[in-house]
Amino acid sequence: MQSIVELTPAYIAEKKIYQDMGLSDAEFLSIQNILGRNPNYTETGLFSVMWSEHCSYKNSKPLLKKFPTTAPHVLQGPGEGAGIVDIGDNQAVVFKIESHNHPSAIEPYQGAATGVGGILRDVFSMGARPIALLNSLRFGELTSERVKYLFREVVHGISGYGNCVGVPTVGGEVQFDDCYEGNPLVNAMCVGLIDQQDIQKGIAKGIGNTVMYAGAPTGRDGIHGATFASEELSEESESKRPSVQVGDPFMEKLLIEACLEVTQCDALVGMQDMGAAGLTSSSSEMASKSGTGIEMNLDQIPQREQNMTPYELMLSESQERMLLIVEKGREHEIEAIFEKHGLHAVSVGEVIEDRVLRLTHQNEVVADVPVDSLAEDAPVYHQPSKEPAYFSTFQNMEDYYPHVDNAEETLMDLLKQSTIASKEWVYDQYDTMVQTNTVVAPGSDAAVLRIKGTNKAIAMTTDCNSRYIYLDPNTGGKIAVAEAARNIICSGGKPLALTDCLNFGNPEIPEYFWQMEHAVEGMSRACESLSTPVISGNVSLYNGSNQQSIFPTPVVGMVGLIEDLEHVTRQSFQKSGDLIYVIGEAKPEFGGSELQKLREGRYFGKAPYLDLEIEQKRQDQLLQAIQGGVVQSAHDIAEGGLAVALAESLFDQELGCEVALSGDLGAELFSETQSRFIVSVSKQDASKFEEMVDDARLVGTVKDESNMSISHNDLPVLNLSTHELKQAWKEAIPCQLKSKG
Amino acid sequence: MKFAVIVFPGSNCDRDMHHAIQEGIGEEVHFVRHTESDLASFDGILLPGGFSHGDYLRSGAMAATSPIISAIKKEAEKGKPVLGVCNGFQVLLEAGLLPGAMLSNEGQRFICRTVELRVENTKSIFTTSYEKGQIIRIPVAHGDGNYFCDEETYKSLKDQERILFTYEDNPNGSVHNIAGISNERGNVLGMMPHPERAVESLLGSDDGLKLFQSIVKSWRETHAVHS
Amino acid sequence: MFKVQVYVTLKEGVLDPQGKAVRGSLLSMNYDEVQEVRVGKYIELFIEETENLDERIDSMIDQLLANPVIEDYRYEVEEVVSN
Amino acid sequence: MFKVQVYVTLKEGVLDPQGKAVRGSLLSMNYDEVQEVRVGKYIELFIEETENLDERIDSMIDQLLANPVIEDYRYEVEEVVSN
Ligand SMILES: Nc1ncnc2c1ncn2[C@@H]1O[C@H](COP(=O)(O)OP(=O)(O)O)[C@@H](O)[C@H]1O
Ligand SMILES: [Mg+2]
Repeated sequence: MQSIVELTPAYIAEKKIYQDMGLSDAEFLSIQNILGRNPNYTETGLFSVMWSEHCSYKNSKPLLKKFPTTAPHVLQGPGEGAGIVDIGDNQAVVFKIESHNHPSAIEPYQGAATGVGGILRDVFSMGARPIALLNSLRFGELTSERVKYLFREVVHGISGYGNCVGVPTVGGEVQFDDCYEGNPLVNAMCVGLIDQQDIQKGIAKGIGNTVMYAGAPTGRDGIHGATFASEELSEESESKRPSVQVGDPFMEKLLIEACLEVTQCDALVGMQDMGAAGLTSSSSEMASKSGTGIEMNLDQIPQREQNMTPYELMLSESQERMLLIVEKGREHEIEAIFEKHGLHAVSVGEVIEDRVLRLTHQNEVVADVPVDSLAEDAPVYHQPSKEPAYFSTFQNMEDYYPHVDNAEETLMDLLKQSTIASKEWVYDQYDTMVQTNTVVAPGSDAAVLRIKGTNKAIAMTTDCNSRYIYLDPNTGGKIAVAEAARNIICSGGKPLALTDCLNFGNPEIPEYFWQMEHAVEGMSRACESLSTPVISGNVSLYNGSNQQSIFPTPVVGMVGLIEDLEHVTRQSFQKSGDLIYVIGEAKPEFGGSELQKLREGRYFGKAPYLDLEIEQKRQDQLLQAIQGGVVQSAHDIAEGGLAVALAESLFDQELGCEVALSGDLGAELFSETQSRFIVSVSKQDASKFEEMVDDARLVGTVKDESNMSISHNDLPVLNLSTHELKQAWKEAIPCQLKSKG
Repeated sequence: MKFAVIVFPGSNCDRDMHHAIQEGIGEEVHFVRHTESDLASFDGILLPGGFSHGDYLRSGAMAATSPIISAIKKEAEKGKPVLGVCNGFQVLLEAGLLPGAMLSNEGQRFICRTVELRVENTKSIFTTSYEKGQIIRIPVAHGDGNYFCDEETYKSLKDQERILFTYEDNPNGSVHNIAGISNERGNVLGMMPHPERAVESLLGSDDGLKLFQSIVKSWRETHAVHS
Repeated sequence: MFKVQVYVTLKEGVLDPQGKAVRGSLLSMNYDEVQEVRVGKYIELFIEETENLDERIDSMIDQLLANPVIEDYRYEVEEVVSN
Repeated sequence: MFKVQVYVTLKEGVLDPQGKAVRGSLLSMNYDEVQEVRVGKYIELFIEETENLDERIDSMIDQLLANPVIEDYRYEVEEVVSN
C-alpha cells in the first residue's frame, strides 16, 4: 500500500512538475517524444537524474572530447567506473577522482565520508583492490567559525571513512581562498591495483541472466543527490535534504572484500556500484553499454524504510550498494560469497532483450523506458561562451611587482599562509601506512607506494592552482597538468596518465563556461606535450554561492611509475655538503602568487607564463638524472617561489643551507615562474648532473648547521634558523584553528 | 613456528600482519576467521589492527563476543604467545585477557605517525631480542589509544614488570605513557603501536622485527628438542 | 548549579550504522528478541546559574553538541547543589 | 514490544577525554558557565516480549553494551505498541 498518491502523467505535464526535478520544458518535450506519451512520476524521476549534469555531462561533454585519452599503456579510458593503466608484469593501476562538494557544504563529515566511499566503489567495482586514497580540498579563509567547522569536519570525515576501510590516504592538497567560503570543494581520488585478467566491467550481457543487488538496504537517503549536485547552493537547497546520506565504512569494508572475491568467480558477468542516481544509473548504464535491457521487480529490493515508492527506490543514493549481473542458475554461488562476508545478495531482476528499463512494483509496471534514452540520449548543450571583462583587463595590466625590503619577514609570513603552511594537522589524522606499501608518506611532492612482489613503485599526486586558472584559464590549465607531472618527476616517477575533476561555476553563465572551455583547452595541450592522457574524471558545475562563483578549479590527479625503488626521490635535502642547483630562471612573475595574496589580499594581472616545450625538456632531463642516480633530492618550485621551496627542503631533517643569488632579489626569492626545480646533488656527481641537465645553476650548499642563509650579490639578505622557520610553517594551521574568530 | 592471524569483520591490518610474518621473519602463517572455534594447531596467535565491526559502540567490544575468543583464551591458558596490536589490543581488553580499558585519544583525533617507544623490560618472550631501555621507532595509527587502568592495576602491572613498552612522547593521553602490557603469565601482549608496519627499512623502520623474532626465539628454545 | 541531561538521537530515516552493527552482534549472541537498536549520545552538563539558561543550552546544543542536519535532541534541567 | 532506554556513562574517577574536549570547545565559544561535561551513550532497544526480560537486558548490557571496567549504566523499560 502506498502512502502517497502519485501525481498523474497528465498533471505532471500540465503543471510542469518536472521543473521541480530539474528538467527543462524542452527536455520534457523530448521525453514525451521518446516515449510517445507523458511519462509517469517515476519515469520523470528517472529522466531527471539521468539527464542531470552529474550523470549526463550535458554541458561539459563537448569540452571533454578535447582531452587526449589514448596511449599504448591505457587499458581503459573514460567511460567505465575508473580508468586503467598498464604498469607491466601483467598488472595495472585503476584510478579516478570524484567530487562531493555540495553534500560536504551541508553536512561536511558525512559529505566527505561518503565521497570517499563512492570513489572507492568506483575502483573496486572494476575488480581492483584500492591501495591509496588522495584528496583535493578548498575552503574559505580559516577566519570564520563556519569555515573552521567545515575544514575540521571534512578532514574528520575523510579520516573516519578511509581509516576504517583500511585504505591509506597518502596525499592531497588543501588551499584556502575567499571564493570557496560558501562552497567548499571536496574531491576524493582512489587508486587501485589489479591483475589484468581480473578487470571487471559494468556490463549487463546475456539475455536471461540475473540482476543481483548486494550491500546495504535502500533508504530515503540523498534522493535527488545527482540533480542537487548540479545546482547552485541556495537557501532552498538547505531544505532539499530530506535525508542526508550517511556512510557506513564498516559495510564498505565488507563489501570490498566480498566484491573482490566475487570477481574471482566466473559466475559474475558484470558489476557496477550504485553511485549518483543509485539503481537508476547502474541498471540503465550497464544495459545500455551491452545492448540489452533490464527488468527489475522493485519489491525485491532490500529496503530500510517502510512504504518506499518506486520513485524513491530508484533515486535513492543510499551508500555501500552494488548491482551485479550473474549467470542464470549460479546466483547461489554469489550469495554464498556475500554471506560469508556478512552481507546479502538478492536477485532483483533479469537481463532482457528489449532494450528498456522495465520496473514492476506490487504487480504493476511502474516504468518502461528505453535504456539508451536514459543513458545516452540526454541532450547535449553547447553553451554560449564569452570572455569575461576581467580577463582583458588583467592581460593589459602592467606587471605587478611587489617590492621586497625585508626578505626574512616576507618568508616568515609566506610560510604561515594557510595554503603554504604544513598540512600535517590534516594528514596526521589519516592512516597513511596501512597495507604497508607507503614508501613516501604525505609531506613530499608526491606519495610513493611500492608494489609488493616487484621492484617497482607508483607515485601519485593531486594538484591545481586555481588562482592562475582564474587569471588565465588556458595557461592555468596547462600549469595544473604540468605541476602534477613535476611532482611525479621529483619523486622519481614517469607520469603515466591523469584523472581530473572539473570544479566550475554555473555553465549557463557564458563567462563561467568560457573559463571551463579555456581551462580544458590548456589542460589538453599540456596532456599532449607531457604524454599524460586523461583516463577518467568527473565534472562538478554550479559551484558558487550568493552570485559568486568559485575560481575555476580543475583538479588534476596523476599517477606515475617508478621503475626501480632505487629511483625513489624526496623533496628534502639528504646530507650536508650536497650541492644545491636551481633548474630554470626566475622572472618577475607575481600574478596569482602567494606574495600577491599576502600583500594585496586579491589576485590580478597575468598568470605565470608556461612554455610546454621547456617544461617537457626539463622534466625529461631531471627524470633521467634521477634514474641515473645523480640526484639526492628534488622539489618543484611552486607557491611562494624559491625561498619557500628551499625552506621546505630543509624541514624534514632540519638541515641548513647557504645559497648565493644574483639578479632581481624579489623575483629570485618569491616569483612563481614555472618549470623550475630545486635539486641537491652529491659533490662527486656534480659534473655528471650538469651534463645531463641543461638549465641547472649551482646556487649553494646543504649545511649541517640548522640555518637558512641567503646572500644576494654577496650581501646577506636572509639568515634564519631552520627550526624557527619550521615552527612557523608547522604551527600556522593549528594556530588559526584555535584562535577565536 | 605456525602463526594464526585472526580476521574479524573489519580487521584491516590482517594482511599486513601476514606479510610481516611471512616476508619479515619467514615463518608459517594462516588467516583464521572470527567464526572458527579451534586454534589448537597453531603455535602463536596474532590479533591484527583495524576497525572490527566498525569500532562501533566501543573499539573491540563486538569482536570480543566472537566465537574465536574462547579458542584464544584456551590457547592462552596453555601458555601460547598471543599478540594483539591496536584493534587487537582493544579486543584483548574487552575480552578480559588483559586488564584496563581504552578511551578515545586525548586530542579527540585519529593519529597516524611513527613514534618512539622505550623497551621497558626484556625478560618477556616478546622482547628478549631488544635491549632494556632501547628506544625503537614504531608507527601508531588509532583514534582510541588512550589506555586507562586504575592505580591499583597500574601498581600490579608495574610491580610485575608487565609494562613492556612506553611512549617517549605520549601521543594519546595513555596513563603513565603505557604503550603495551602483558598478562600475568607473560604470554599475552597488547600494544597500540604497529610492529608489523616496522619490518622493512624501505618503509621507514624495521624496529618491529625483533618483537616477532623474540617470539620465535623463545618458542624455539622450548620446542628445540622435538623438531 | 544545574545538571542538564541531553539526549541526542539520529533523526528518523537517517541510517544508524552503529545501531545496525550492535543489533547484528546481539543476534549473533542469541538475543533474537532484539528488533531494533538505535545508538545516540547522552551528555551531562553541569552549568552555573546564568541568565537565559534554556536559550543558552539550546544554542550550545545547536552549535556543538548535536548536528541539526541529522540529529534530534531533547534535554532535562535539574537544579543540583554544587559541591 | 518493549522500548528499553539504556544510559551508559563513564564511571566516576575515569577521566572523560571527550567530555573534556567538549567543555574546552564550549569555553572557547564563550559558554563560560559550563563547569563540567560528561559524554555517555544513550541506546534504545526495541525488544519483543520475552521471558526474564530484565535479566536478559542486564546480561546484554554486561556482555556488550557497557564495559564494567570503565562504565556504569541504568535503563528504563516501557511497553510500546509494535507497528
Ligand atoms: N588534504 C591532504 N591530504 C593528504 N595529504 C595532503 C593534503 N594536503 C596536503 N597534503 C600533503 O602535504 C604535502 C604538501 O602539499 P602541497 O603543498 O600541496 O604540495 P605540492 O605543492 O608539492 O603539490 C604533500 O605531500 C601533500 O600530499
Ligand atoms: Mg610540489
